[in-house]
Amino acid sequence: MADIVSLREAVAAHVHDGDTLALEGFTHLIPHAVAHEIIRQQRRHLHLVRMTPDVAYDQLIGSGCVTRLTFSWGGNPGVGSLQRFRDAVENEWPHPLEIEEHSHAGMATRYAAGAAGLPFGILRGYIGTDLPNHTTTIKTVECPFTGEVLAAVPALNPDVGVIHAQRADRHGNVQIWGLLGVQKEAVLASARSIVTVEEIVDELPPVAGAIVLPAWVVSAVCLVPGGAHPSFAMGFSTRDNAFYKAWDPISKDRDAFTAWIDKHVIGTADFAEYRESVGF
Amino acid sequence: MADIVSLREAVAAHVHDGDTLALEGFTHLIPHAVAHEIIRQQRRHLHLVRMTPDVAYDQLIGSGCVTRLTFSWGGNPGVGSLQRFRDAVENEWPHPLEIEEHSHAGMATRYAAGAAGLPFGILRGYIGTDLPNHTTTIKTVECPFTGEVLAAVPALNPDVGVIHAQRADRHGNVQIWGLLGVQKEAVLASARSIVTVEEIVDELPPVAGAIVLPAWVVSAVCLVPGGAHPSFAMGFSTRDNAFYKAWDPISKDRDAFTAWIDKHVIGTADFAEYRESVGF
Amino acid sequence: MADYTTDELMIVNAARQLGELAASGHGQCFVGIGLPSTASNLARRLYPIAPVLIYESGCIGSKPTRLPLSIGDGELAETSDAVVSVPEIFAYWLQSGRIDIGFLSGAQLDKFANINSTVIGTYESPKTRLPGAGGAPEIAASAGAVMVIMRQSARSFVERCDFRTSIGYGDGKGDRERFGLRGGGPKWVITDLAIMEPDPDTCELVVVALHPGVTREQVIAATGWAVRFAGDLKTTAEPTDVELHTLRALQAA
Amino acid sequence: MADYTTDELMIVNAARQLGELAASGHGQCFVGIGLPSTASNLARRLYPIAPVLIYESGCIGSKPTRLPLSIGDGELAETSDAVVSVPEIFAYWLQSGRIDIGFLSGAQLDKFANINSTVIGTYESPKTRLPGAGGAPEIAASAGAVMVIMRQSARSFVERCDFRTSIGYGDGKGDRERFGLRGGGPKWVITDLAIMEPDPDTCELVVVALHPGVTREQVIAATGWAVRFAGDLKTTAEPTDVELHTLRALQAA
Repeated sequence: MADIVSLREAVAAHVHDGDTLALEGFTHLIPHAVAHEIIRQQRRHLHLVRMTPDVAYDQLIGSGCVTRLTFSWGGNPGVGSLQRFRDAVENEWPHPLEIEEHSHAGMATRYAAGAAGLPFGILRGYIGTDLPNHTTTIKTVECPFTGEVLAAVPALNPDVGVIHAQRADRHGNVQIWGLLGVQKEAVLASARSIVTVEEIVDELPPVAGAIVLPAWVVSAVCLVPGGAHPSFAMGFSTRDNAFYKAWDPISKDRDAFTAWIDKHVIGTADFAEYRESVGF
Repeated sequence: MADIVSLREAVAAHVHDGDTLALEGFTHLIPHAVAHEIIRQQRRHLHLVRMTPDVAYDQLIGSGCVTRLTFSWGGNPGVGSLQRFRDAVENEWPHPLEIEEHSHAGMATRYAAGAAGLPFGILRGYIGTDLPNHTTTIKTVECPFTGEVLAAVPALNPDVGVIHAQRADRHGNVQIWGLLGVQKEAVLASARSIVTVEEIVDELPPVAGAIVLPAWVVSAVCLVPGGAHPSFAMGFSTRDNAFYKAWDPISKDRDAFTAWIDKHVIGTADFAEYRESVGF
Repeated sequence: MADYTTDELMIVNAARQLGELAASGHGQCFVGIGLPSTASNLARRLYPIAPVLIYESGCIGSKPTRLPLSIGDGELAETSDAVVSVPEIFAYWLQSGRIDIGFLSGAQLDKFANINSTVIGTYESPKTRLPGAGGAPEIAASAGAVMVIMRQSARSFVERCDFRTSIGYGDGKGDRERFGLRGGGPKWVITDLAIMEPDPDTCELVVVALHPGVTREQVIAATGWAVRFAGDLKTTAEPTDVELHTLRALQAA
Repeated sequence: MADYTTDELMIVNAARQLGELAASGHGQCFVGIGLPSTASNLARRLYPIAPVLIYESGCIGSKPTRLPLSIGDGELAETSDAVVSVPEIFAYWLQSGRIDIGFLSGAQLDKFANINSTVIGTYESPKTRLPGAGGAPEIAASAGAVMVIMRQSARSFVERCDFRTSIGYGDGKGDRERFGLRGGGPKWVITDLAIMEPDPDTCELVVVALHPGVTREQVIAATGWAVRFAGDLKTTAEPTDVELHTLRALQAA
């Protein structure tokens, strides 16, 4: 059953050095505040999993929290490269980053298998590409009825699934709407889960397109308004496209990056202070 | 792109003798009106597929339209046996009925595989039961990563998927809410599809818990208010539990059944007349 | 103390067991229609920490105000915390091992708690064709524990099921492990005469408690195998007025 | 006739092709972000029978009023006929073969229309680490046909990709069939200089049309393989005022 606690408490209780973490969000509802708290609490040797690692993961990688990344698309959406990710892969800064690379369809299949308690999932994928030559977690399986050969990928079952959502009620039932990405799968596939929300209400009002994750599949719910910034929460905020563009020059330069993290993340006590310091 | 036509036209155009049909609905939104029109147009040698064959399938079987049934639970929900189904299996009346029997989880997996364009699906199922001894479409597959053995079932890809929904717009986009069952999968897995709706509107208003099937995955949309009766359409009608109870004595007796079908189905021109004749 | 029927005894005792499980933090219950649904809804009304009712129709956390006739009554969807598709309820919620209790009934039960809901007689030419498996096989395989509620008779409680629709302990101890099943299997069989539990050494069902006024002879006569009784055979508590009034109000609604 | 840029030529010609496909009833388009999204949204505005825009973020039938910066802009969800989960969009909508056109771009394209969006240099020690595969491999595999839109240069149009992220025709004719791919593969490569299509006999990309004012020499210089030209080499029509005004209004919004 979900505990409603501060983000500091949730990260301290559920995120440990060496854990496999999935902070999911498909452009929408990216749990940036949790990434910042993980940097503040200086977690190390994390294995990060995500379909679309973007600025939040760039910050975790550049801050030296990450030794391994499993992903399918690592970029700054609509802007270009993920500079800290590139620097880690190309120049091993701040240290080497081991990568496990898939396609979106493969990662989605892996999360779905994880949520469903299956050891693997199947898809029509990867065939004819160079990915299987470099990624050991892509194999094949033969259809016992047609003999067709399909791609097989192992289930993803992170230690901690982390998402940002619009709302929770006081029991910890979580309501999400708009682009849903793989957030439900990430929570259900993980042993533990942290959900930051824009607001906590007495009753979840019906919302078109919304799904509800019952409190008993969530470990911790934290009230963190704006916790997705520069990503957004439909109904509460819009995507801060200017921030994504501004991130490119900051992240291109190691010193500029470090100064930014020191000032806005390490130098702030929590996400509320971060909001003041970056001014949104 | 969906054509908006009469149910008579839709069945004439899309349902042929010998077709494999899935009239889906999980207690909610069962497409009874389409079953009646198939009986009126005297389709024969149909292979019916459904997780929960109930009164509609009992009527199709008793009317001699069906030679094969693939299913996982055949009963009169909350009442008891499906008498025409039993008479066909136990006494080959009106003629022998070939059955292919699965579990709900297996059937759901088969529909999902069909909708996803996969030749088969996997699940943790059937193990230790007698079903695999009698159903040839249950095999096993080994996980290429863990070596675990899982059940494998072939995709379901009916010729025609048939559902009842609350609404469509004038383009043929279909809106469904409440218990969704496997209706989306049944439509997406089928080569053609017929959707009966309670109303056709200019614009689909947002509804909490609703999904939309775009017009381009639907073959025909037919306006048939109450078309699920004695099943129901959330927001439009409630389940006619009395009818399900009344069906038991009618269906127990071959003559009573035949008389009922002759009077209320064969003897009526369409679903509107059927409604008058049974008085709901 | 009010009069009560043997069905009421059965339902009340099942509800009590569910209440205990919910209180111990294992209250996620995948509910079959009929007796399991009645007992689950009774438990929801009786206990402050209530079981979470999950139906195969996709309803999670249903709080129906009246007993549903079918697992798809609108009432279930309207009162649920979440409604998901049928493929999802089986894959993400049951198969994944999130369910504490699978609550089943059936037409035949054998001494190793295997359940038959498919055919009486042979599969090829059945004496009675039953509705079939539904969700039961995977509930029996994947739920953390299984509770069975069934009216007891020598015809329904048999040495070996005519058809094994849902596995209990197969042919005895070790079979579930051999099959690699993740769920714990049947822990309680609650009938209108008694409560049975699997013998820890053999997994054969033994009678651990009789309902008030029920004799060993009645149970032996109503069991199709040479049924054994626990050394410390108990008698279940009489239904309380609250239990009976709540159940009757529920069934009258 | 207004002035225009080579980018505008490229985008307008892609939009025209999409318009033709939509008019012929094959308008379900799985859209990558960037140039494909710009061209698709232009086509939606230009043609009465518009393509249906499908984004990997789960948006089906999006009608954005302004160009999204990312495939997850709120605008996309708010203006869609349906929004589904990411696992669903890939399984039920792309893999199932429901998509007519996969619309892609990339960092490198080779003469058999294979695409690289993973690394420049070797995988182990890349010269440039690119974002990676995203949805492209399965779009290239499953879409009925693929359209590629890319700025052309000798560095980006290469004999063989450093890394094969998404398959076009592999090593040539017959490879797609050998791999059992269900989609038809790349049919059109639209660049800022020309339009290429696969040779029916070899599947090698050949130039079928040059944009107005572009010479064969320019194309040869901007292609990393010994590029061939179709016998009936055409010149694409000048962008119309309507096309240019619509595109500029879209990009200004």
